[in-house]
Amino acid sequence: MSNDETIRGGARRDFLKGIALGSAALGAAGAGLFADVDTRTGTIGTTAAKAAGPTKMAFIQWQPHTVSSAWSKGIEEVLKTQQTIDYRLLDGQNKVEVQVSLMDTLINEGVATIFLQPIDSVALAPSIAKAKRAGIAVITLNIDATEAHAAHVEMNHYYGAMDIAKVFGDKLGGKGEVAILNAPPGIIIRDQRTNGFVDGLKKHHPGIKIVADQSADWSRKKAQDVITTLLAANPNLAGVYGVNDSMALGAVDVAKAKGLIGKLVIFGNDGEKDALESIEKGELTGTQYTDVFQQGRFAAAAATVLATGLVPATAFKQQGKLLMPYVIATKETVGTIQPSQRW
Amino acid sequence: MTARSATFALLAFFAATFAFFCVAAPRFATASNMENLMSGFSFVAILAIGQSFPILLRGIDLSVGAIVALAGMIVFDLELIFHLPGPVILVAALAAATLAGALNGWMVVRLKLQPFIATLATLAAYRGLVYSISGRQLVPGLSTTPIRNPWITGLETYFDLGTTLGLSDWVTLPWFPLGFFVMLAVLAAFHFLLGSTRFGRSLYTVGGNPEAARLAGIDTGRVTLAAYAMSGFCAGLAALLLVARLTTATEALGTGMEMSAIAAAVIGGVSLAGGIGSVIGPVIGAFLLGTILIGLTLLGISQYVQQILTGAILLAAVGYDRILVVRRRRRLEANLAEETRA
Amino acid sequence: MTTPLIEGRGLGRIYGTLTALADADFRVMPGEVRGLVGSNGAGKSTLIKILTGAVAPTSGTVSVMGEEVRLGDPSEMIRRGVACIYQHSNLAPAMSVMDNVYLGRQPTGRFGRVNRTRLEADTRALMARHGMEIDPLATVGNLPTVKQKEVEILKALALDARVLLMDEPTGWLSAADVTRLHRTIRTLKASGVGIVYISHMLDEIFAVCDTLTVMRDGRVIAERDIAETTRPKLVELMVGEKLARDSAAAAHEARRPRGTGEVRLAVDGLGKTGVFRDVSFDLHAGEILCVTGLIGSKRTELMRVIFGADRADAGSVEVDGRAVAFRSPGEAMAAGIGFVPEDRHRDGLMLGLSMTDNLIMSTIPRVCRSVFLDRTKVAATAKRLVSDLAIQPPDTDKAARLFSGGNQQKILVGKWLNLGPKILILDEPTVGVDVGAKAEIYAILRAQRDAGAAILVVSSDLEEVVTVADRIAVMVSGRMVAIHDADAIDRTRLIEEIGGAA
Amino acid sequence: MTALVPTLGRRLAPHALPLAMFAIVVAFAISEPAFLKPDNLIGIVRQVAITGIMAVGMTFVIMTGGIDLSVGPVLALSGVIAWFSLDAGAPLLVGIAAGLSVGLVVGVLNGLIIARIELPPIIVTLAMLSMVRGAALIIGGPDLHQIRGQEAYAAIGSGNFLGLPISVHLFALVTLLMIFVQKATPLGLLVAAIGENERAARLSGHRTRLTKTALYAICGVGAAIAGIVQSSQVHTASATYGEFGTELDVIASVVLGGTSLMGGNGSIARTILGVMFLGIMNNGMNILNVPIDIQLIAKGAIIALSLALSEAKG
Repeated sequence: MSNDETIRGGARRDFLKGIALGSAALGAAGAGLFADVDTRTGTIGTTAAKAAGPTKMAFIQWQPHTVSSAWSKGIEEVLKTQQTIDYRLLDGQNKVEVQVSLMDTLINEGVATIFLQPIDSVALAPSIAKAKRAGIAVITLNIDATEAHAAHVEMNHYYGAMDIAKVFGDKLGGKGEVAILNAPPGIIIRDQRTNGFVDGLKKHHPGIKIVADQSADWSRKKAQDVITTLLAANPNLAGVYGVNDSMALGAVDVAKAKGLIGKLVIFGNDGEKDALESIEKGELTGTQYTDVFQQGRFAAAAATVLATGLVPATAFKQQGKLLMPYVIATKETVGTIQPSQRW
Repeated sequence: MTARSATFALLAFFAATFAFFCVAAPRFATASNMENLMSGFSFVAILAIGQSFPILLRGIDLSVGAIVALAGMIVFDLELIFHLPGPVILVAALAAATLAGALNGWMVVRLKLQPFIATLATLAAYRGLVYSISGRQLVPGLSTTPIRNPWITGLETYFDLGTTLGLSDWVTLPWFPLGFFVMLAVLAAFHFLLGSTRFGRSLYTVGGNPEAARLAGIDTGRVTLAAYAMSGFCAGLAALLLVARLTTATEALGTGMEMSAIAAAVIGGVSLAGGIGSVIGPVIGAFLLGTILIGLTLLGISQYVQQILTGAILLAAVGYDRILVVRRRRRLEANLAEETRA
Repeated sequence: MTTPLIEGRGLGRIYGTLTALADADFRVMPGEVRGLVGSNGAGKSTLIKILTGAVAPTSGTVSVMGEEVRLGDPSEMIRRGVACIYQHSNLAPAMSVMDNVYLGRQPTGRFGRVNRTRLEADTRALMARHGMEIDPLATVGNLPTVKQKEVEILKALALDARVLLMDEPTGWLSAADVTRLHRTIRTLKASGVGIVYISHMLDEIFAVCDTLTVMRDGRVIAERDIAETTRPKLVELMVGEKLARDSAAAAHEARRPRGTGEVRLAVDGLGKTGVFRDVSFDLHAGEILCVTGLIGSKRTELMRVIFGADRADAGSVEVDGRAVAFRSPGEAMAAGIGFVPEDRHRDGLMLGLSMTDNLIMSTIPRVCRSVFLDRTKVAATAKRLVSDLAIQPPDTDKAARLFSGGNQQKILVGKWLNLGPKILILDEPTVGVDVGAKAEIYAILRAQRDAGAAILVVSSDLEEVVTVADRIAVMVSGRMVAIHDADAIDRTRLIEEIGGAA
Repeated sequence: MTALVPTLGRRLAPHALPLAMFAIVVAFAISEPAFLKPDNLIGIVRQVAITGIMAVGMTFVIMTGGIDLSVGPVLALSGVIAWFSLDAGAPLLVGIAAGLSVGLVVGVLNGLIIARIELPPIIVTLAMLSMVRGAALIIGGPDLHQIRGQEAYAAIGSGNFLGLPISVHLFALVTLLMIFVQKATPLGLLVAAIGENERAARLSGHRTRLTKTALYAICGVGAAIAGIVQSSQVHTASATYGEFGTELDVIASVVLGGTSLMGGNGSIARTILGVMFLGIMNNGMNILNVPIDIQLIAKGAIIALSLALSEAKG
């Protein structure tokens, strides 16, 4: 059965029939579906390259956010040079079921590549499996999925947060009371960034005490409120860790108003340009930075390579993983980040 | 009967929208897209069915999203932490969701709280409860462990009815997800309950004229409690379908779903003034929303624009409902004039 | 002696500080039609509500057939065969007639499925038995008001009640329908049912009742056989001696058809498609013109158009010789027209607001200094109106809800008098108002008339029309069929005309 | 003795909210003395200023039996529009006016659809919620827009005047203005009249539709003011601000203040009480470092309980 048809025509049906026939042979090996598909599909890319019209690619983001937006810009930068690629950005609205539905739609549409920032590793796994069965390459960004897929480009949040904890503790001299500006549970990066930080402190600076862990809903405004309150109860507060930059900047706002700049060690996580600027001004102590544009470019590059068909899918039987280097940006290191790298 | 003609009008609008996308949107009219529509919006339809009951009683249930998360997290915990047998898990999750709904009803009946406020309070409280019991926080390793229990994941099964019926030689039929049949079963059961049983009639009465219901000896409290419990039950069922589809539950599951459910119910002709509506309308409403979202995505229209269009359609639906009411009133006046003249 | 069907002993009900009912004894024997009369606020409705279980009394007991019952539980009373036709509609508008008739008691089959065939058959049989004809499948909300009332009656009859309570059952019915209802009552009575009949219409009381219970101020003050009492005696019992005399005296005051002769309002060929058509009349300064007719003869609709609340499709309206076409009540008010609507709870008062706020509601600009409310002026205005109209109690800060029906109506009239209207329209100004307050309202209207206002009164109460009118206009099915000088027509002719016999 | 308890309950019911508030203030103060520090108390008012301004604007709408779910996106869009104007070099007042006009336009639209076409407010504003959010995202994109070099604008949210944050002054000003409107102008009386009985208000010669439209406009402008205060406080504007749940907090505050969602009596002053109640709860639980799950459960329980208590007067 020709693979061209699989993508081009309205013939996903044929493919499903194939599965149905194949599944008899598969027997009890329920999990073996994937292997079956992989061998069947052979090379992923060729089909797309040969298909008539532009190759379609799409990025499903978590929700409208600076990081996702910068990824998209990076991806677009690379894909624009490939005139045959039609790219668009879709919004997951911070809801797993929306992401899953968008995956379904893209699979049906027969895109060649899906860039995905999964809200959850497990929840999107079935969709990724389905995409693979349809011969679509899925490239995940930052959050890995439990289902193996074409490629994963990540800045590891857990280890990143551990490193933040290390530098953070160094700045504090290994002791003192700190507060975490957290987000409500429900998205996996929140857990990774929190747990990494907590574990990092335990490992590198056991003398530091976390006196408060309060949710500020990712919001700079709420972070201002929460920090003001926490400072009233904890006058000895020496450090604040914001699970994202917005919340850390909220803490900076309060520190500025109360004349605590320099006395309060404040770290964020993300590395957006406003945060870097704040570090340069000597307000925010640090954040974890990675070149998100570059991350997007890498993902796009991987996608174009796949789309040329030169790389057989078997090469991705072992999931490709690209770890983004990151910098713990502080006043000392922030200068190394070029303006063009700021997002 | 006007209620019925409204349903037909909605169905016609749905058909027209559907036909439009079939022609205009590439790959909309494919078997796999129908599968996506069915599996992606059956749970919304179930939530909309559940939401109809409080709305029929002039109430509202804002907590369904949180109940979805609660039921989902119970499945997650019982499966991944306690390793209980599948059927027990399913029953426990549904029971918990029904209980959560009944608590809403109890607050409305006994504490005499306005439904909007009672369920706004539980919207917060149930979500908090989800955070408390979240297995993802208690045992961090579980957040990357999929649920594999076939009792649960089995809900995400597809049936190749085309082949079974021997039709696949002629047309390409979508495979029907089990969730769709669950939705149909819920629809049938609740349609029967509302339309053909004394309880259903009582529910309409309590919604249309609570005082009349009370004086007719109907236990309005019990009816109200049951309505909210059914809303909770539907949320639990929707949660099961979602967990089967996602093979996991997250703490944020179901956020904002109450708004989709309310929108689908209202588009489906359930009147916020109470006492008017069916459960068929909300189901059509849910799939109408789904059709529009998927269709517009396939047309390549930005999701930001989609948000504007979804809002516009919601307005159009209630606007149309309003036109029906006005027209009925005019006709009634004309009838009356004739009657008195005769 | 036979056991009473239903008997209440020492019944009392207190709402907050208000005693609605005190130490009332009440009973109905089999085959008895007991009239329950009294002014508004006398406690009749409270008594009825206790007997139906709609409210629980704060003291006393109720027994049915000699057995004491649980109080405040409607289903208990229904089970024991006590049914009620309420003054206000108690139907589920979106449901069918048959569902309403057998509300909560529909016959069911397997799985609790409602047996619609049997339901329909039962309903038809019931209607046949009582000589009514309505489509059992019709949606109640789509029926005309009169038919809805019939459904209400059917609903009570369907219970095969042993005690049937009727709270102003004829409020919305035409004369023919009233006669039919009375026939039904006699049939039921013959079969041993006990009936309680509440009405302000003394004609009906004397036509159908055997015995009477008279209430005043929350107490039962007299019980009489109908044979041993007369109409004047009854009125005296209900309102006290003085008011009865005043009311009788007022009726004999001189009439002033066409008042000063100056035309205030000229309506010519006014029509609204499907509602009323070709209505023409003149209203003069210093006269009271009563517009009477059956319910549904579109008098209210006509008034709403004149007042600018609805729009006309044809014809013209002139005020003081100038053509007007009001697009809103505000514009009509600017031209000096006031309108006291029929349903004071629905269209007239803000029940939760204070009497003061209600009194100034139509004249806010007059109590303002620049754009702000002037509280001193507000208080002065309210005080003046309260004393002019003798509103009781004169507590201006009390919420309108807490006043009796008659005083509520006075508040409503006062609100419009404050506007100083050249033309005052009143739609059923004394519905649900007790005899005493009625006389006071008539006196107010006459005073306004004598001061030169043109007054247009819509009324279905012939007693009222004959008492208060200078001229009488009759509407039938959306047309104004005749206008008479009040002295030039007798009651019988008028009744014939209203019935459309002309 | 048995009769005493319900009587006492009935007496206390109208004061349930102030009493509950007093109780939690005492509880917080005992468990964490820092709660009563003047800094923290001022902090509470600053924290609730944004929700408070919106709640004050929404009170009249709810009093007429309406509701406005669209305040969240309006908050976002007004900030974005103000940022765009300032960024394009518009003077401060023009920028603020541009932001406020967003609220005005959305409010008037809401009002016209609700008052003229008589569609249910909850659905109209739910639709508007979606539409305004879409529009905000189209105009502003997903990015955070930093507001640079606008000291005067920044002062709205972050400056101090007479020792109090300017946002607190603004909140107080809006509140006093609206209390004045409610107590001393015909509009206040008219709002109560429409809430009690809209038909009667119309038959009393009032332009009820115009009034209702105006109330939604006021509510929209309230949300727009909140948007400007917020964007100024956080020095950024974004189309994603005022996320889902903002409107529910605002509504909860108004209802806690004793305004019924069915319309009728209500008061701006009591709305402030509701706003402060939620503000104190949030602040106190933050200061005691209560975990988020317990925070949410407690919030739900306390909203339900205090309303149930004040409902118990019948």
